[in-house]
Amino acid sequence: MAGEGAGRHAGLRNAVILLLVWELVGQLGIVAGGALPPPSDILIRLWQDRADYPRHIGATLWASALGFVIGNVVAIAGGILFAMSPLMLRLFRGINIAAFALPPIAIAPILALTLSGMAPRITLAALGVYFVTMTATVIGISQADSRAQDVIRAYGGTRWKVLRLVQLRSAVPSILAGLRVAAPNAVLGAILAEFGGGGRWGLGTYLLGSLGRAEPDRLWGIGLVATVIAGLSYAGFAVLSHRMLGATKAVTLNTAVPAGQPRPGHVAERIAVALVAITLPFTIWWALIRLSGAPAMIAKTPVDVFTYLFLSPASSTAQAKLLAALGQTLPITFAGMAAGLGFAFLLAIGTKLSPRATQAFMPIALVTQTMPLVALTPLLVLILGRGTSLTLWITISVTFFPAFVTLAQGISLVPRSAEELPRVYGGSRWQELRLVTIPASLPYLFAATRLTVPRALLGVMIAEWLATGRGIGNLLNQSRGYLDYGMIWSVAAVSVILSVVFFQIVVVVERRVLARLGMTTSE
Amino acid sequence: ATSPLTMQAAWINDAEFAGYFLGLDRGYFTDAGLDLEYLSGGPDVIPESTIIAGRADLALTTPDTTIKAITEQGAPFKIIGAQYQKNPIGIVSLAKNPINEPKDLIGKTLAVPPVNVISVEAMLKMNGIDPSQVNIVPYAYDPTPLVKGEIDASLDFTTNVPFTIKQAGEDATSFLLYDFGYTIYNDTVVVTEQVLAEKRDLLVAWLAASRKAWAENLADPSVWPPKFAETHFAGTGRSIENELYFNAAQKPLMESAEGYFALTGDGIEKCLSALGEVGIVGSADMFDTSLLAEI
Amino acid sequence: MTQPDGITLSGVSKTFTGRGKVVEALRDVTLSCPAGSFTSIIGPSGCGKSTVMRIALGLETANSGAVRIAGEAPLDAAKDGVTGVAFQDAALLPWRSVKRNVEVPLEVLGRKPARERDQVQAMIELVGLSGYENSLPGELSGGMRQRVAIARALVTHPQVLFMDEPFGALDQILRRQMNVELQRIWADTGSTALLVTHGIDEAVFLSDRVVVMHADPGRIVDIVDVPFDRPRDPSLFSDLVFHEVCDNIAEVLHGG
Amino acid sequence: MTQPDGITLSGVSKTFTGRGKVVEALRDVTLSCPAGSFTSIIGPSGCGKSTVMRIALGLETANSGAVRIAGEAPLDAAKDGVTGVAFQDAALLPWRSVKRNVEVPLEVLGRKPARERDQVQAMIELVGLSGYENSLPGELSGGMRQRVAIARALVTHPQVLFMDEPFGALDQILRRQMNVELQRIWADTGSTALLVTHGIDEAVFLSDRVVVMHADPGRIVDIVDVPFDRPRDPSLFSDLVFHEVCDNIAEVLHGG
Ligand SMILES: Nc1ncnc2c1ncn2[C@@H]1O[C@H](COP(=O)(O)OP(=O)(O)OP(=O)(O)O)[C@@H](O)[C@H]1O
Ligand SMILES: Nc1ncnc2c1ncn2[C@@H]1O[C@H](COP(=O)(O)OP(=O)(O)OP(=O)(O)O)[C@@H](O)[C@H]1O
Ligand SMILES: Cc1ncc(C[n+]2csc(CCO)c2C)c(N)n1
Ligand SMILES: [Mg+2]
Ligand SMILES: [Mg+2]
Repeated sequence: MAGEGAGRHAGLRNAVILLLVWELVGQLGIVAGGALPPPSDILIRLWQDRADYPRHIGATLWASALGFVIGNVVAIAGGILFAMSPLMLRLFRGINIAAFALPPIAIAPILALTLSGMAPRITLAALGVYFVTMTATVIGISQADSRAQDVIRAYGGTRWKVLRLVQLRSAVPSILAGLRVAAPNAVLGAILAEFGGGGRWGLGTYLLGSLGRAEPDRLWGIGLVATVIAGLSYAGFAVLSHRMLGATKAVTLNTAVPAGQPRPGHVAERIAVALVAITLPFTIWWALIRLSGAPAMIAKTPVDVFTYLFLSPASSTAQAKLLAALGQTLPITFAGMAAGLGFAFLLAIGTKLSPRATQAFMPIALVTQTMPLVALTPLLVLILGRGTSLTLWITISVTFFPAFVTLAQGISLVPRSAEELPRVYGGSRWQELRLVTIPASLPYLFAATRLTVPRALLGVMIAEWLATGRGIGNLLNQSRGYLDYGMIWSVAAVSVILSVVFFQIVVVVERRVLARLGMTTSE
Repeated sequence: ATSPLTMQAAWINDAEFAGYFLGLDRGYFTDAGLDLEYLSGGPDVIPESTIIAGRADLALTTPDTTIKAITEQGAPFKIIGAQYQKNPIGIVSLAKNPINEPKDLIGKTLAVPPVNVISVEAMLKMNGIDPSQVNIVPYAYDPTPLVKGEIDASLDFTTNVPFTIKQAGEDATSFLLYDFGYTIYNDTVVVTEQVLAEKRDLLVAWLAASRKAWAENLADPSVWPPKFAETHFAGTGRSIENELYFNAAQKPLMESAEGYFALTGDGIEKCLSALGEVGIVGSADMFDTSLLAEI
Repeated sequence: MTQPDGITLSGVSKTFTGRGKVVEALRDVTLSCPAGSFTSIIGPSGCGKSTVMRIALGLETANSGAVRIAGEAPLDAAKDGVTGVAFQDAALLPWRSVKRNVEVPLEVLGRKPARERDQVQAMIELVGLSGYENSLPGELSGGMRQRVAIARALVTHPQVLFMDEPFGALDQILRRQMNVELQRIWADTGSTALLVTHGIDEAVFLSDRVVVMHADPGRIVDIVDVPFDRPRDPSLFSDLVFHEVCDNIAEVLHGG
Repeated sequence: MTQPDGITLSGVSKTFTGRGKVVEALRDVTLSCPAGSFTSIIGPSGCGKSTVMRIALGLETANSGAVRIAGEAPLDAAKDGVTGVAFQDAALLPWRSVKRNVEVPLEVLGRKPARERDQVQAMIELVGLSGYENSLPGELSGGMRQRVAIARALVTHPQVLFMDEPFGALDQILRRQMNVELQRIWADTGSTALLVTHGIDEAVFLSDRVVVMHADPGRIVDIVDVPFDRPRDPSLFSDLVFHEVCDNIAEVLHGG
């Protein structure tokens, strides 16, 4: 279409303008006393370093590609399982969230010690993609048009047929959105694992070597290369999803109210499910440690952590340290959650109100997802100092992307006929959003919130670790240096438990709100 | 026939480990009957963990971490040598905003890797400074904030960062913590008691070969780093000039009357007393000087 | 009573507890359509016609009462591949072309659509959509979408055929054509048909019996037998007796 | 020609390039509905009726030709709050209750629904949905949903009213009732109305002029003036002249 062509050109034009502004800012050294290099310097530097890159790229690409594939296969299979069986979803919730909320800074070294070769990198890359794709699969399946499902059921279609002919197909755009987020996550996961792995090759390793050299143009070059890897994958899935989206949108609005989910009826049954759901993650944690055969000093079981925090002579000190750190971390975490989600929301609305500007922003968004924060933070510190604004900034950059893509996905799926309603009454774009787009994509808004919640804590911890020197992020880093594995595992466990609690709160609110509006919940 | 031995280094490949690279290239370890596997480190690699996990036989560590792990975690470590007689860690600042001694830090912002905060605080106390008078922030090994003046000083390897700062167009000044009372070793050679018992002769062989290699490397610090450009230093993102600077700067910190890796009674005493100031109460039996004696 | 292979509802009641209101959608609905018969349901908007159909299909469960399709529970009957359905809302799969939408029942039943290509094409022609085989539902008009749904319902030559106002969005001519075609296919297949419609004449033309429902609570108020021989010619629409039957039904429908 | 505040389409053509087919949906459609007039469009399924309406609403852009609503471009006219629309598909917002769905136009126009509560309630009563104010669309029958859409279209007493087969899912009685009510509201408001329908009698009863379209390509083949005085009584439906006019239109429609 002509409009689309013009859009593409406008996108290109915006990108060029952006680059020119960046160049100017870089050349004039306006930002951070010149610590932000102009694109030309970065390119020149890339060229000079060109001999170094192939092996580093190869290593990272290999690990992230394998992790991407493995993580997504598991995620899609899991998503199907969880969408079909709410019981399974509930039982596995703790584990699922843990996979997402476990701080890479805590697990990377442990993976390096328990696995060998490329395995830690692949694992971390796979962990980085699992939850996002799994969530996308579940929501895609659960939001499939119930009318189409009725057709299959009326013809005696089995659950499997309903899944195959309707649910999976209509989940495709959503899954592709998940894969878009997963791409940068896989690359970053591989890079973070390189930090803890001590290997010779990989963009992460290269970055470490370059970190101490006060040469931002090199750091940015490495970051950009990582971004290009993730970006190509992102773009591929974006194009694919754009192609499939049009035909996935319902022609008319489905008004059917979902039949109430058959809740586990008896109180006893519910308690049993809850108990298993709570115990399962700890059991798996325990089993993994036993199986890995890691030495007891490093690998702590749930029992060890409990002992460390409550029964050992040093417990009161440990508790005091942990509580003090939590006191510093938690308040800012809530602010970070709100900020990350708010930003994602604004951006997602931006895709509707001003698609071109948003498109031009995507490369920057991708950079924030693949550029390891170790490399970016010194620059951020120069711009923002080491206070709350920096923490918020880092938290936003860690949280907004999955939430944004999920939301944008939901918004793009709103049927045309619903959006035409306010339009024919002369409604503004804003009214269209308020009356139709936002309510219609509420299930996606909640899914986005659920993605944001565990990440926000992680974002705050990273900021604390790299810049502010407060809270549990700093405690974690310090404990690593002291080989205080009891504290490391305690921090990891507490941060996961907190994430699960926040997550569960969102789920409860989501259920209430969506039920009131006659919408299908994906949780 | 050679016996396998694995060592875990403390950082990514740089001149800090030039001696081992030389020993590998010249076959000194092989000659000593070792099939040495060398594992690079990095900021997220905790060398002690690698030997606890049995992935390496010996590790180069920072003694404060190691001794803290022994006293607080009951880690079964023994220190059998020390690469740096004087810890190269120091306070680095810009010449135009120089910090020449601890008291200059008062009212300034100092970036310190979180693990080292207690060390810095101890050094400050030793010099009569209340640590609360210094604004300590985390340091993530990127000197850019120092070069740009966001911080006034950072704690880093004095053998390395001043060169970087020079490259960035500034002059650096630095002083060692060691010279202001925090008298500890660094890159201590650490093994578990089990490895010490089972592979004692291999460890002795390693010490001997390493000592020989280091001596050759430091005889003229400008000779060897360029030879590793395409091998051990390939792809690290660092320059050979940097390694040359590093190699020269580390020489005085490694030398000892009793030879490289020496653990002297005096040195151990100083190290323990400095750590005592930080509340890390070690003892001389954490060091096993007998292997060096065998060489 | 009825042959086991028709449609039987006995004493079916259904109450919906909606957000706004508790609705007694069906009270004690008993209806049996013998195998091979054609039954229409007619009644005011909201009287429970679609609910009867959805319960008979097993998509909704009754609060009380029993449902048998060809002697089986509804979903089991469906699994045997005997059912054909056209919903009130066309309910097409938006990502499938017209042809592929018509093929859905074949795929669900595990029959290879490729082998029944002629059948699919014949149905598309029947509903007047030749040339639109590869169009997506979003590229069709409202009436065209409804026609795809009709083609889809008939493509398997189902033993038991449910249609919920399938001709609502069609113009008069097309509607009459469809009526005639439906009669032909139904007779050829020997199927049991249940049609929900607002067109009394359409109901009378097609049916053996017309079930009249009233609302509040949804219930059957009369079942009118239609006396005309088969096959019925479109000229019947201008027959005098035909109009009498229609008027008769209209009276029951409107009066009570 | 026309008063500036009616609906004018001049030489409108529209071709859709779908995935399956290129469709000439409209060829040179010229139509002007004077202010205050009632016009119906009738024509076979897929002939472009909805497309005419969507183009007049500004939801679709014509390939060529011009459209004016009350003298303005379609979407500008909408902004002035003069429009009322009922789509072929009810297009209710599933998460809003009946009442809140009817309120949508008021909200869009920035009128406080609270102040117009009586008006909203009156419309809900008009379409026979009292008691269902708080029900969600999913809790309604197909016909009930369509009635909510009618209430929503009328709630603002629009100057220009577009309705695309609004009564398709209603039974005969209700349909007649709605016809009469629509006539009353239209007359009271003095609005310009454009109705798409498959019911010739309905079109004749309500309209000043009936536009007959044919398909392939979609085009206007005749515009028939309806001679009856206003207000028209439902008894008109059994009038002989009325039937003559209807038959006349049917002939144009079916013959050509
Ligand atoms: N978005 C679209 N893409 C492609 N073709 C379209 C699109 N919308 C409509 N058409 C085609 O345009 C023609 C006219 O469609 P339109 O919806 O206007 O018909 P209609 O007269 O309203 O029919 P009905 O009575 O069945 O609703 C049809 O052939 C249809 O296939
Ligand atoms: N899911 C539901 N939840 C609550 N109430 C419902 C639901 N489905 C139907 N009803 C109610 O049941 C009654 C019968 O609905 P049904 O759809 O069977 O009517 P119908 O006879 O098919 O009407 P129409 O001719 O308008 O399609 C209506 O009052 C409707 O409000
Ligand atoms: C050049 C260089 N930089 C950092 C380290 C690692 N390291 C050893 S001690 C210490 C101080 C803080 O822990 C650090 C960072 C190294 N070995 N060489
Ligand atoms: Mg119905
Ligand atoms: Mg239409």
